[in-house]
Amino acid sequence: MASMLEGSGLGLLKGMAMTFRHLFRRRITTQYPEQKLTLSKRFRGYTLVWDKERCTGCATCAKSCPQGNIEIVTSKGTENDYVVEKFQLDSGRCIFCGLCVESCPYDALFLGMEYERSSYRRGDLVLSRDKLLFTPDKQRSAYARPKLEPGLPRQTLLIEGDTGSKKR
Amino acid sequence: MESMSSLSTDMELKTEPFVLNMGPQHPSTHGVFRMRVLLDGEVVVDLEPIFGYLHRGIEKLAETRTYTQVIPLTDRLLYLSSMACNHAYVRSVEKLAGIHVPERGEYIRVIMDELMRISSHLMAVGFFLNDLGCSVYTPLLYMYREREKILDMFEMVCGQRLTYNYMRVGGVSGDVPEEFMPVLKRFVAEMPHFIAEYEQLLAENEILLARTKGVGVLPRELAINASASGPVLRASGVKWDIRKADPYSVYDRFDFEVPIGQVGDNYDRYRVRIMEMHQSLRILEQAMRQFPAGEACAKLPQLLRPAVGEAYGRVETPQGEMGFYVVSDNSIAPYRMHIRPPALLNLTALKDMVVGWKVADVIATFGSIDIAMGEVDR
Amino acid sequence: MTKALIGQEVAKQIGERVPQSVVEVSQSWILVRPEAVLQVAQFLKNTPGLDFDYLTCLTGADYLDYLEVVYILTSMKHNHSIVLKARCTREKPEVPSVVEVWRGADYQEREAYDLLGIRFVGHPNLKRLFLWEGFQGHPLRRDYL
Amino acid sequence: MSSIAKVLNWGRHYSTWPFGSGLACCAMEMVATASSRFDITRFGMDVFRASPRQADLFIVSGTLTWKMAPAVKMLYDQMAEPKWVIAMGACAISGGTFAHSYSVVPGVNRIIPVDVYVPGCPPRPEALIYGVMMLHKKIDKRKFRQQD
Amino acid sequence: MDWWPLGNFWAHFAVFALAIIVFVLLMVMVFIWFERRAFGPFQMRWGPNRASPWGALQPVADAIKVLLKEDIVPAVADKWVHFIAPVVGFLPVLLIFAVVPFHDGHGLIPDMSIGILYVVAISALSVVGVFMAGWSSGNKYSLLGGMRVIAQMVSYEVPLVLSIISVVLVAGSLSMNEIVAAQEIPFFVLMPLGFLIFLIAAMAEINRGPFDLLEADSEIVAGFHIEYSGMKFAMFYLAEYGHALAMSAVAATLFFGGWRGPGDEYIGFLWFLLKVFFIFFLLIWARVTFPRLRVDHLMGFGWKFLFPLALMNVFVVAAEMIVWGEIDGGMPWWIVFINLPAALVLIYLWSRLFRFGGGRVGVNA
Repeated sequence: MASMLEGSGLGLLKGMAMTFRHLFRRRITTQYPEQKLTLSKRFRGYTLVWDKERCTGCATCAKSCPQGNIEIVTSKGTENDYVVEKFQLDSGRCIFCGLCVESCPYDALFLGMEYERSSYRRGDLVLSRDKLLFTPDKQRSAYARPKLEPGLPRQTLLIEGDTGSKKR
Repeated sequence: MESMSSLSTDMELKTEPFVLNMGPQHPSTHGVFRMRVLLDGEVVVDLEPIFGYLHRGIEKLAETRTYTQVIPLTDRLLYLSSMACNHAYVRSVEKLAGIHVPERGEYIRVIMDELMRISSHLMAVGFFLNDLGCSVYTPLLYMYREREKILDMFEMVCGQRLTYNYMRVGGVSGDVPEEFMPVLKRFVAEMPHFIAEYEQLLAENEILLARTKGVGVLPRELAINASASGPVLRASGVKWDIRKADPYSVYDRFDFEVPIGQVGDNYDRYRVRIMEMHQSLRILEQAMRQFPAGEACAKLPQLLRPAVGEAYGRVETPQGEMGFYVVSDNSIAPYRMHIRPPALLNLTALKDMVVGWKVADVIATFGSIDIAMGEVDR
Repeated sequence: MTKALIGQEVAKQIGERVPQSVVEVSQSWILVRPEAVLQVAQFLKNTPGLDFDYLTCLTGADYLDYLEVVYILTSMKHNHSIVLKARCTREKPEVPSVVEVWRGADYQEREAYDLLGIRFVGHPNLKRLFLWEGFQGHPLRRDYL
Repeated sequence: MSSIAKVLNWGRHYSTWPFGSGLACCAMEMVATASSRFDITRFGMDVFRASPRQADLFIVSGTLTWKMAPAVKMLYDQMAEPKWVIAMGACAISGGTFAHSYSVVPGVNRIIPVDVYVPGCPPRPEALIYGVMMLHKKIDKRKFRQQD
Repeated sequence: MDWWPLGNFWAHFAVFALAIIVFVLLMVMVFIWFERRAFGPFQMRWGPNRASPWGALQPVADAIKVLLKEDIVPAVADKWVHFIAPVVGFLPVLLIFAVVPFHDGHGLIPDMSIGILYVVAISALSVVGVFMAGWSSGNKYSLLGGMRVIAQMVSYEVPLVLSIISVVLVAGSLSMNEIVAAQEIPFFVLMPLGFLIFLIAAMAEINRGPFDLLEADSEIVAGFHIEYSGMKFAMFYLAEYGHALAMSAVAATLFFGGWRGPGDEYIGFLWFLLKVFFIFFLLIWARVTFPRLRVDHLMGFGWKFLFPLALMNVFVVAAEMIVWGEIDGGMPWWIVFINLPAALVLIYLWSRLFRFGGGRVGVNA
């Protein structure tokens, strides 16, 4: 039967029936500014979070960065340690691969969860020490830090028909 | 008689061919590809592809980076199937350094590869339909819906949607989270239904059949001779899939088939992709069942120093055979890294496929090859 | 599983048909004289039992003293592979083109010419592939900065 | 600001037609932004114009190479005033991970003026939409006889 | 009631001309909004919804923006032709509405005795503007688009006219108003094949849906209007949707009984609008679903499929008219039961004979 009707426009009608069915389906759109997706727990956000207390200034992160994007300057401290004078990330060049976070031996570096980081000026994308500094209100990603994973909200999944939550 | 014949040749309508520059910025060159097409009316007389508008020097950059730092670069090759590129690279480095990957790591890689294959084929078919002229992108948007579901899963394991940087030499960067497996199970269960829907939309569509059947034929011999690979080679009737021919990872443990086409036209290439999605789902199902416990990554020093030597590791990416030829000089960075580009070589025979067809067929044929400029130009 | 042929065995066969072409042999690869590449390629492709109908990968590498061209060949019929190499000097980086044997070599040879400066003699259209005309130097050479 | 300018800016705000130009990886996320899940059409940007003449917004999505640079400059010049540029992703902003390469333009702002920088590699669709909303804010402040 | 100007022809002319221009401009905006919103549910998204509630002012924003954009004339363009082309493209669209009856006997000249002939003649003019645009831009893509549109127009005018002839046969008049008056049974029920042919040919005529070869985004970038910006581009945009509106209106008049409908006689205009929207929805639906035809398929489809079918349709209808045309009291319902199966059988049989495909041309490079 199918072969007999092949080429007689039935395929076109089938296609139209398929698109017509979609008229009655739920829209999957996340209305972004009002409605937001909860990101993955391991989300690699477009900033770093740097824990000053834990950092020893070993610069492993700077060495592991593929494009040498982390600038870290240390000086000899009072005791047998180093003081980090400058810790700077050019987020306009960073590709957020997470290698720095993975390589940090003291768990002092985290990826952030932020992505709303556009700017009008190129210079604003260079994040200095203060902007990267860890404060309790900053959300840290659990990428390469599995300990943080339980504390983070569940990711929004499209497969569950979820289109994100209104206003965090 | 002589005067008659000369008269008739004079009467023939002479048309003058003209050169049309398609690209580097053209809506359907999938990036910045340029074709210099010689047209006679709408008929293609000659075609010369011009590459390099996205040549980023990845091979040179790789020489200045450690073995781990190269992985983010490989993400940006075939950006529609980054996981597979990661896999190709780490496989060649593992071959070079003689590293054994834990079983769980291998399974995770296979799952990621197959998800990537589904996602990439969805995009290939979607953009192909776009090139055929679905003017408001409906099939593409439907396929994007399924792709988003896969991207959700990728985001879950590695936190990114496009450039995953997930695989590491010796395994993967992090074990899959607990919630991953249920989602995958649900996806594998639901996906055949959606593929059936695409079939309904596309498989019998007369316009699609007319536009694709017999168009852009790549004969079997030429396909082999021109080093085509992946769906392009298989659509021409060659049963050659590296997952079967040269099984890597744990692919020898799965039961799946290699779909092939008969003619090697645009329609076959599209069919092969649809059928491969089914096979990928089969592999995923088996991988879920066999999924072992254990470590996801081997314990390795942070800086690799493979012994002097060279290795060529290859995997079957959704676009075809991708290989990395890596030469080591016992330093922390590869001495030389060459990428065997599947899409660039699939384009070798583009001219033979389109000469004599219309402008619209150039676009369609080009779309059916499914390239990503990041890897064509590197 | 693709079988990697033993270099010595294949080299022996090559030596019979194309004498004095093989320079060095190892377990996994065969190094041939650059002038003999085309004959060897034809031999490898057309000999029954070898049937290397598929050029998997063609690339080059700069080892400062010499430039090396690497051909990774596969036979789809027998599912085996071999690596063929040829070395040329930096002063006269010339290797015969194998486009007439495998068309898949077309873009790969152009790429090697573009990035490494190896001239493939007999290539129908040996132009820069990626970089533009007028680009100075060949970036993948080790001394290019 | 005069009320004429307000009306004009309102029109431009809600009808910023992007130019359907994709350079590299980021183009995929740009298409994802236009796809059903993120649906940039809600902002009136549903017409991805194929011709630069009819576009208002040039989203430079991906790595710009020196070989491509003249073409991008030309496309920008072909766009009709008023026009805006978003540099999407690390490669467009600064060359990103390819910044040291011999063939990559380290930052698209060396070729054409950029209005909004959206970091990320590639930026999530939401991040791009956020960048677009920042551009909208910029458009809203435009003066009537502004030349840029 | 001397002040009421409708008695005076010129006053009537002025009022209705203005009304039609306003109507067309407004409806085009509504159509643009309707289409963009309609894509939403088809594609599981929302469509424009930021500019005022439901994005209702979206077309207004588009208009404001596009009118104040820079106007670029390429250096190689033929300046005068480039300038006039949008006007030539848009004007015929407006003119079509002169004979469309919006309500019983209301319109500019709804009972023009050659109404439908006028529609066919005028609507074909629009293509001249498109070709002028394609040619004068001095761009190869636009030239290709322009050439395509001429071929398309020539091929699809024939089945369009033939399907209209079947309507005229049944109605017994060329006047639009009388055609509506003749539709005791809407003609799309009576002549499903005629309606189908008309719809497809009209789709090709207005260059939408699967027939949008002249601006084929994926092939020839933006086709004929690739070099147009600002206000001139807006004119083409307007012409495209205006033409869609015109063809929907003509289809509603010819096949759906125009202003006829149950209910109070004063709501005839609303019925008309509803039918116009329904037909436009069909156009959107086709556009959402189908890939584009190739240029030689388009010609083949027009000449080898639609043209013979339209001819046969005319024969069938004419035969029915000869046999039953004398019956008083309008058309008998049971003709439907002949025409519908006849349509299906004809389509099926002809699709057996007609095959797409091929298209490779031997070239010696």
